[in-house]
Formats: sequence, structure tokens, C-alpha cells
Amino acid sequence: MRALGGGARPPGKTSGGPANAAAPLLSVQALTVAYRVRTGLFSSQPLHALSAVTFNLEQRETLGVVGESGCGKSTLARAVLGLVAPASGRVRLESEDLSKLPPARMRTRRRIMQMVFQDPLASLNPRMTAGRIVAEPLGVFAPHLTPAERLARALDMLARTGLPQSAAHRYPHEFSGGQAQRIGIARALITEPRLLVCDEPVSALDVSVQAQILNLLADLRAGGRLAMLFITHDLSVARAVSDRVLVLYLGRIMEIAPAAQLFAAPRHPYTQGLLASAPPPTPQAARNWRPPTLAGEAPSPLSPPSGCVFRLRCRRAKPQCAEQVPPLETADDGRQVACIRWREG
Amino acid sequence: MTEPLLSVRDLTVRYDDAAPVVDGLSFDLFPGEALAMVGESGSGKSQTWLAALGLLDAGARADGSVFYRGRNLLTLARGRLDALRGSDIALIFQDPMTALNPSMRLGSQLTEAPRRHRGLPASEARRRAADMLTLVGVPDAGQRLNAYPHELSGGLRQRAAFAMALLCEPKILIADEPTTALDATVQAQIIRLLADLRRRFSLTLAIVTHDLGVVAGLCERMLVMYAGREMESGPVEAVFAAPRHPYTAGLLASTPRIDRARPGVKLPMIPGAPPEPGETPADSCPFAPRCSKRIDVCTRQRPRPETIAPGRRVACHLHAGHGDTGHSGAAGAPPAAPDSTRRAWR
Amino acid sequence: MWGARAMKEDAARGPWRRAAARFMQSRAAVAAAALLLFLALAAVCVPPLLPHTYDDIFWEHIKGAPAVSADGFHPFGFDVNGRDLFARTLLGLRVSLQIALLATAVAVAVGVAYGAIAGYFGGRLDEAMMRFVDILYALPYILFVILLMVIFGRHEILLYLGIGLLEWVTMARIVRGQTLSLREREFVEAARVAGLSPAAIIFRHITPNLAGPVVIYAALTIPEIILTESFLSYLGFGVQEPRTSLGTLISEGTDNLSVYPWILAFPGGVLFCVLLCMILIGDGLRDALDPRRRA
Amino acid sequence: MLRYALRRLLTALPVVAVAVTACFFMLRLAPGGPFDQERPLPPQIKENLHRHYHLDRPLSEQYFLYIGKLARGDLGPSFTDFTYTVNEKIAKGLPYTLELGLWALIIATLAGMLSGTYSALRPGAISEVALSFVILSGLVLPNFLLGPLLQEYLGKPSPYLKIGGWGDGSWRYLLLPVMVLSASHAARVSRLMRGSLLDVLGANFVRVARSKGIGEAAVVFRHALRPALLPVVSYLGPAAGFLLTGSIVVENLFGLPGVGKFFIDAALNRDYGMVLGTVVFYMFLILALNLIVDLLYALLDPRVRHR
Repeated sequence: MRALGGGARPPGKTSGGPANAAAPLLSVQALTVAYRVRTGLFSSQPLHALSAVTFNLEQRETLGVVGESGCGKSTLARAVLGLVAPASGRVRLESEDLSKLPPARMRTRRRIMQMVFQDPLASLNPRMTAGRIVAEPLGVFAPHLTPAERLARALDMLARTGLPQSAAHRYPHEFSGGQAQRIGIARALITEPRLLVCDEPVSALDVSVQAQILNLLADLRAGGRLAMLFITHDLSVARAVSDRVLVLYLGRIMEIAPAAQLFAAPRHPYTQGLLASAPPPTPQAARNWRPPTLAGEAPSPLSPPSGCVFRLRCRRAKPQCAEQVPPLETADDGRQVACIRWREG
Repeated sequence: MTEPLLSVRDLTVRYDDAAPVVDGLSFDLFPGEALAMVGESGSGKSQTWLAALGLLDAGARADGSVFYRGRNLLTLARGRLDALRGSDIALIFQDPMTALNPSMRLGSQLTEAPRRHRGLPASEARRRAADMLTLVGVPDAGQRLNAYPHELSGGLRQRAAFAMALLCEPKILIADEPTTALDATVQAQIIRLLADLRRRFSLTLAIVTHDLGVVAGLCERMLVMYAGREMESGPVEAVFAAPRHPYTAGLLASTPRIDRARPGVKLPMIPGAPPEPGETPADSCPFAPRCSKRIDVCTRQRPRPETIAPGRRVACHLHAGHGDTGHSGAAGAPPAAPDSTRRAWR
Repeated sequence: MWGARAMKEDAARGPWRRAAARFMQSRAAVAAAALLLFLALAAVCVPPLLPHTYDDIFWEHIKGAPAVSADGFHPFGFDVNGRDLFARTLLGLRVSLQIALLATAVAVAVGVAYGAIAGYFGGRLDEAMMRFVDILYALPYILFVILLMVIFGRHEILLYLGIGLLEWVTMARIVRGQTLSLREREFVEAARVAGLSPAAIIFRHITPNLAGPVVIYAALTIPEIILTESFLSYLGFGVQEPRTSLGTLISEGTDNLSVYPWILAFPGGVLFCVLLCMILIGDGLRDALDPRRRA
Repeated sequence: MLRYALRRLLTALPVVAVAVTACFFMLRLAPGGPFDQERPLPPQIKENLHRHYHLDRPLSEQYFLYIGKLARGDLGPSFTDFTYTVNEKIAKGLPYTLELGLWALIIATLAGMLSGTYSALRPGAISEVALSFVILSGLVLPNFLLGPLLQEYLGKPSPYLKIGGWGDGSWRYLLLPVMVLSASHAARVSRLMRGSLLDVLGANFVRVARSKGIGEAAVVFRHALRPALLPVVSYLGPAAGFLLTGSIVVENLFGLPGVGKFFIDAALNRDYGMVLGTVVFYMFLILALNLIVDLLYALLDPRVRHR
């Protein structure tokens, strides 16, 4: 694999979000996504996959999004890319409001934001060769190129992701999971995006291959001006890649904080419970591990509790928690928490 | 010295006479211990247990022997095997969504094994099933018996699967990736449940997993598999502290850790991908193509698991001849369990 | 870090080549395909070589037994009007195969277009289009074809169209279901992220992946169509004299079964063989193209 | 459960309405009226006939007249048979058709399920290979070919079996027609059952059931059979429809006085009143059968009830 330089780090003070003078790369404001779920022949009810989600993503920053299944992580990725239409709220990319773009213009704007998918094999068309798969986006974003030029660029991109030239003529089923994920990454990078949305890019991979892909992503980040929205259910992966971490629960943001601070001292009771649930990394740590602090499972997003969506599983819930949705407050140190009791420590 | 409860010798599993997916595996399971079978997809860790219990798919063949109380499970008649399965040895599967029959009520699924093996009348079996459901943490157990699996959440289904496996109070519980399909917070609940159940029923646990956190949190001994063969085995703490096989070392090092913040710093990694069955020549170390410490002999001779310290075995040419007992041979008996196999759960 | 699996020499094969290789492994299906090919070639190539045509009448041989001699080549005997049954069976076979191919083409063309559009766009359009299909599905088809034949006269072309238009309904359902699930697949989402237009996604990403189920279903449809056609011909609604089809020949044969069994035996045997081959081929294709169903 | 049934009924209604309308207009727009025979009728008689059947009114009026009658359960008059209405003819033929169809459905389903289960449990055995050849033969032998063969080589030599007519309705008369009618459906059910049971036997929950040591019989009959029956049950709806159309041939072959025979006669005589009436009646019958099958399905698969 070609080394892309390892030392460069994105700017350190990305945590402040709104405090930065330069406009953020991605600004998500009060984003709400609802699906209609059929409950009967003539009746349906909305399922709020995301409720009033607000956050910024700076240039060259990696924001980890963590949460359990059904918390809206994948919906967030798809809403940012315009693959699902939001019920309300805005997604701005480089200050341009994507929700107002006509479909044709939206398609060309996708050039600067690309996606890496969870299941590497499922994300590759089984009837296309790797070369065609990687070159295809160029047909939309660089129509002036000849087919030969497109293929040359695809080969170059495959090489950058650690695949040999011969890979271009092979079909997806001939690759292992890790190799297929490299093809997926090459396809995403060929448009030279500014934002890479990664939806659980390593969760379908074997442990020994996970590290390869995480390292490849780290290399790509270090080599360019790429920002990442990195969605994962695995807290240790989130810790390994993220500058900041966003914690989602039942479609709402619980907490946003720089990774080091979040893992060292989580403020939201849900974050605390989630971190305590992670299995210990060593047998030594296991001796002091007392799982779990969180009881039960997340309720159905079809009937979320009133007020704070987490209160039913929260050990610190008070009657007030049922009354209103706690706002996402920004503390003095720039960390954001949605809990009325976080100041109590 | 403790007698093993279950002894696997030279187990080989192959499909349609293709290359073996489990290749000459030998190990013991000692009473009261929790053994982790660790490996990536295709390493043969699940196939080992399916073979032991005669649950392989049609077209698969298992050779070698699996001894339980002096009987070889692989050659036992179906009727006699059935008398052990679900009664002495119970199995929990990875995916709680597909492990329960979608068209049967929970009650009938839970009560069949106790009625069959313990000859309980239906009402008594139901009562016990309700008790067991309560014990594994399913609320409203009595009513849940009338529920269908799809009416339960994933976590509750896995708990119900535990109740189903434990109703006959088996000696050995084999759990195949019991937490993989679950959410992080539920995963932790299930790990705790397993630990509680183990103490309560004096279970011997065999856990198949790829999650090193589960190994660290629950087990005393681990057996690392790669391409159907044993790479390394030993007490969990010792292996974690000082892995002797380059594969184990690579696996431990390349797993991201929640207690270490190193964004931007690259993880140590193993290059390449795990081999498919048949990709490894019989007379070579399967890990050799990916191994950073490969020497000449690795591709010419198959390394056998050898005892290098009490309770520890490694199948690696780098450690050949360093063992206390010397070469133990292909079907050599695995070392006895160390006396302190039991670690109290707190 | 290049795995050995992709280095295998025979690895550079597309999905179709793999399916073909799997199909060749099924001995029954390959034998059936060979026999069917032989029969089809015979139906096309042999009649011009015969000294007589399907409507030449041999007055002295009405209901005559099979005879191969210097006088003439009549291995299947003669029908009720003294026509050579060998030539007529070959014609019937040819007509049946023609109808099968044409009607299948109609069913595939209409069904794929309809199903892919409904499935890809989804929502209200899908709802409306599928409600219409439900309506057609609930109707007693065969009565409808009979109705059509009664109303519009007994044209052969109409027969092809009528039968084809019956079968497209199931095809549309299958294609729509496949499209719905393909649309949710990650590679289609990836194509959207890559900025492709809906048309490009349908033609480059969805339709090629529909080929498997469409081929499987078309293979199962062909024997259905042949059965339907011979059923209609048997009832007297199908191909008209002096042309004939296997169904018509069987109809004539059953009337004379007790005394002149060969009038039924040959067309009946050919129909049986053709259908059997087609079912076996269909099974082979399904096993080859649908990895889930492999034994 | 009741709500589910009601919901299914409500979705079926618009389907019926559209289908009836389509049939009506198709037949009315057909070139050539019912009284355009080879021998032309005198104009006066033709006009009287048209007036009698309201064929002289505007099409829309005819349509609403027809719908009005249909709502009261009246399928209208026959255009060639002046003594019986469509209702009366169907009432006359239906018992025969239904008895024949019901027996065929029962036998086809049972034989298919049994043979399919057997071949799924013994894949590759010689008995299974032989059985699957019989099943394939049943699948590809059309009933109009199988019927005469059975009549000739089974019915005629047998001193017990009758090869035509209804007689006293005993098994001697019924056995052959029922065999002919059910053969291809038994084969279809068998193939369906085999495939679906093989699928279910490979499912994870079956492996779990085996791991409980409850014995193979309990695994197959308690765990696998019920989910494996689902595709068979959902095939019963279409099968009932096919049996009704199949009985057209069988009734003609065996000279049984069922609805199918009337339909063919009517179609050949261009009796549009009878054709329309029979088609509409069959449509209702098939929809009703489909509804019953859907409810049966819901009983077997608890997940459907909750959707």
C-alpha cells in the first residue's frame, strides 16, 4: 500500500463548533426525518427516525456518531447525503442549503460528499467489474473525460486504496470483504470529495481486516482535506477514529463532545451507561468491570416516551424529565449535553 | 489433576470432500471452566461445536472423536445422541431472531426439552419454564409463554433462548456468538446473565466468539483458531499479557481499544485476509502468508500445537523445541487445566 | 496484501459464465436441453425434406398405421383425413414452440417494463399499478382468453398475444418484488450517491440484476404457455385447420384412441417430451442462477 | 383476526367492481352481436330480441341495468336458452362442479403434501428419484391427454370404474375425473412442499430444535412442517381457480353436467349473457376462495395477523 504520510493531524480546536470563524463544512440544523409506518389499511403514523438534530462538522474533522440499533445513525447518514428527504430542518454543505436544490443539481453536488457503506459486497453491483464500479461516478462528475482516461483514474485510485491493477477486471464476488471495502472507498474517493460519510464501514469485516481499513481511512484523511462523518455502533472504533463524538438515542442527540473528554468523563447518563456496557479490553480490566448499568432495551421509536426519550431507562430520571424535551445545552467548555441534570455531576 | 468433561481429538470437518474447515483439532473442556473459542469468520470455531453435537449441514462429514463420559459423540446413534443433546449439553446460537421457531408459541418451544428428557407433565414443565424465564430476566414470564417470538425484543429473545437451553440443567452450555447480534447495552446484560447463570447452575461454558471483550470479560481459558486449526491456547490473562503466536499477537494489537485514545495514530495490523478453506497447503502454517515473523520452515512444515508452559500451547515454529514436554505429536493430549481455572465473578 | 483467492487463474469470470458452469453440472438439465434442441431443429429442418406437406391427403390411408417403406416415409401413420401424421406432428411442434417463444417475449417485455417502473418509483404509482395487477390476477384467466378468442375470432397472432398478455402479470409481480428489494440494496444507494440519474440507475444497476429471476421465471413460463395453447387448441379455440398444433392433434387422437392409438401416441409423446425437457431446463436454470436454492 | 378478514374483504371489493366492468364492456364492444349467426335472422326478429335483452339502449344504460341486477344477485339472462336464466343454469351445474373440485382439491393437496414431505426427507434415495419422476409426469401431462388415457387403459378394463356420466355420484363415477383433475395440482403441491420443507429444514430454528435432542420426528412434525406449509397454503387460492377452469375439460371429457360444460357450450354459441354471467360468477367464487386462503394463511403464520 502506498504510504500517504502519517503525521499530519487535523486542526486540534475543532470542538467549539459554532465558535469557529470559518463556516463549517457541514451544518445540520434541526433536522427531522420521519417515515410513515402503516399501522392499518387506512391508517399510518409517523416514525421519527431523527428529531431536531443539530450539529456542525468542520473541515478535515472526523465526527463519530455512536448509538444502538434504531437510534437513527444510518438515517442521519442518508439524510445528510440527500438520500432521504427530511420532514423539516436544513442540511447546509459549504453554506449551500441542500434541501432547496433541484434533483439534477443535487446529483452534481454529491461530488463533494461521498459515502462508504456497511456491507462491502452488497454495496458493489455484482454485474460490474471493479474498474467500472470505481470509474462510474466520473461519468457524472467529469463527463469531459474519455473512457480511457476514466479507467486510468480508476486504476490509480484502486492503487491508492491498496489494490493491484488486475483488480479492475474482476467482479465483486472474487474479492474478500476487506478488498471489497477498498473498492467501495476507491469509488467514494474518485470524485475527490470533501466529506466522506462512513456508515459502519468496518462492522462487517473480520477483526484482523478492520484495522487495515481503519488505517487506510486514517491515511486518506491525513493526506488530504477530507472530513468524515463516521457512524459506528462500536465504541472502541469510534474512539480510534473520531475527533469529536456525537451520541444518538431514539433519534435525538444526547451528547456531543471531543472524543478524549467524552470517553474520559461522559456527562449524559446514557453515554455513561453505554460506556460502562462496553466489554473490558483486558482480563485485568475485567476484574473491576461490573456490567451493566443500563437496564432494559430502547423503546420502539413508534412510541417514544414523552419529554426526555431516555428517561425510562435512566437511573437519575426525575418527574420533570417527562415534561419537556431537554434542550441540547452548550457548556462553557464547548461540550453539548441534552440532560437537565448534567450539572449535578 | 482434573479429568476433562469433554475431549476433542483430531476433529476434522469437511464439506463434500472439499478442503477441511476444521483440520485436526484437539482440545479438552474441563468441568467448571469457561473456555473461549476465538477466531475470525471461517476459522472453524462454530463448525467444531456443530460437529460435536451432530448438527452439521447435510453433506458435511466429521472425523476424529469427541468424548463425553466415555462415549464418542461422533459415532453415537441418533437416539443416544438425542438423549444427551439438550439434556447434558445445551447450545445457544448467535442470532436470537432466527433461533426461535416463528410459528410456535414460546411455551411449547420451552417445554419440549424438559418434557422429553425429564418426562415432566405439561403443566409442571410450563411452571418451570415460567420460573426459568423469570430467572433469566424476562418480565411477565407467565404471559410470555403464550407469546410468539416476533412479539419479543431481541434482548428478550436471547434471554428466552437461554431459558430454553437451561431448563434441563445441562452440564455444558455452548454459546455460539451469544452477544454479537445484540446492542451494546443489551450485550452487557447478556454477559452478566451468562456469568450469573454459570455460577448458579455450575455450568461448564464453551463460548464461541470473535469479540475479545467477551473473552476478557467472561472466560478463563482461550483457544485461538485460524483456518480450522489451533494456533494458541492458554489462560486468558496469560495469553492477553503475552501472546506467543504472531496471529494472536496481531489480533490483540490490531483491535481498537476503548481505553486508549489514539486517533490519527495507526493501529498495528495484520496484512491480507483470512484464507478460505483449501487455500492453505496441508504442510504449511496457514498464517504464514500474513505472518511478519515467517521463516523458511513455515511454508514447508505444518506446526503442531506444543506445550510451552503449564496450560499453554502454541502451534508456531518460532516456539518449536522451547516446550517443557517436547513434541507432543499430532493427537497428543492437551495439557491438563491449571488448578486455578475458576475465577470468581464479582 | 493481495489474497490468493483472486489470483486463481480461472477467477476472471463474470456472473453469467459462473451460472453457465453451474448449469452444465446438472446432467438432467443438460440432457433435456440437448433433446429439446434436437426436437426444435427437427421441427424446423425436416418438413422441407419430406416428399409431402402437412396437408397432402392420402385418400387410401385414412387413419393408416405407421409405415416406412419404398412407397413413402410415414413413421407416425396417418390422421383421420389421411394426412401424414409425421409432418403434422412436426408442424404442431413448431407452432407450439413459436407460440411459446412469442408469448414469452410478450410476457417478458411487458412484465419487466411494468414491474421495474412500479418497483423503482414506488409510492402511489406503485400502489396504483399493483392494484391493477391484482385485479387481473383475481380473474379466471383462461376464461378470458376463451372470451378473447370468441370475440375477436381465431387468429394465431392473437393467440400469441393473448397468452403472452396473460402471463405478464406474474412476471410483473416478480420483477416488481425484485426491484423493490434491489432498490434497497446498498449498491443502488451507492449509485445514487455517485450522482446517477434514475434512468441510469434502472438501466445500468437494476435491470442487469433482474436478469436472473426473469430468466428463471421465463423458463418456467414457457411450458405453461405451451400447455395453455394446447388446452385452447384442444377445446377448439386455438390454431385453425389446415394448420395444426399439438393440442389439436391430441384432440383428434383421443377420439380414435381405442382403435387407432398411434394418432394420439405420437403427438402426445412429443408434447410430453417437450414439456418434461422444459421443466428440467427450468429447474437447472433456477439452481444455476439462484444461489440460495442450490442443494 | 376479524379485523384482518374485514380488511381483506374491503380491498377485494374495488377489484371486483373494476373486473365486472371490464368484462361487461369487453363483451358489449365485441364485433358481431350474439344474434349474428351464420344464417342471418330476419331484421324484425333481431330487433325484438335486442329490445328484449335491452341491447337497443345506450351502452351506459345497459351497464347500469346490469350492475343493478348484479347487486341483487341476478346474473342476467342467457341469450340462447330461453327457458333458464344464468342463475338457474349455474345453480343446476354448480353442485357437480363443486363436488368434483372439492374432491380434487383435497386429494391434490394431501397427495402433494405427503409426497413432497417424503421426498424432502429422503433426498437422493432411489424411491425419491422414482417418485420425483412420477411427479414430473403428473406436472407435464395435460388433463386432456391424461383423461382419455385413463379412460382407455384404466377405466375400460376395470369392472368397477365408469368412464362417463355422473350416475349416482358414487366413487365409481368420480374416481377417474377426480384423478385427472387433481394430477397436475398434486404434482405442483408436491414440488412446492418439497422445496419449502427443504428450505425450512435448513433454517436456524430447526438446528436449534435438533440441538434440544427432541428426536427427528418431533423436529420435522412440530417445528418444520407448519412453516413449510405456508407456500402450499398460499398456492391453494390459485389452485382452486385452476381447478375450476380445469374442470371445464374434465366435465366435457367425462360428460358431467357442471358449470364448465355450460360455459364451453355458451362460448361456442356466442351466448354472451351466459358467458358474462359465468365469468362474473367464477370471479366471485375465486375471490372468495382467495379470501379464505388468506385467512387460513394468517392462522398458520402468526406474523401476518399483526401486520
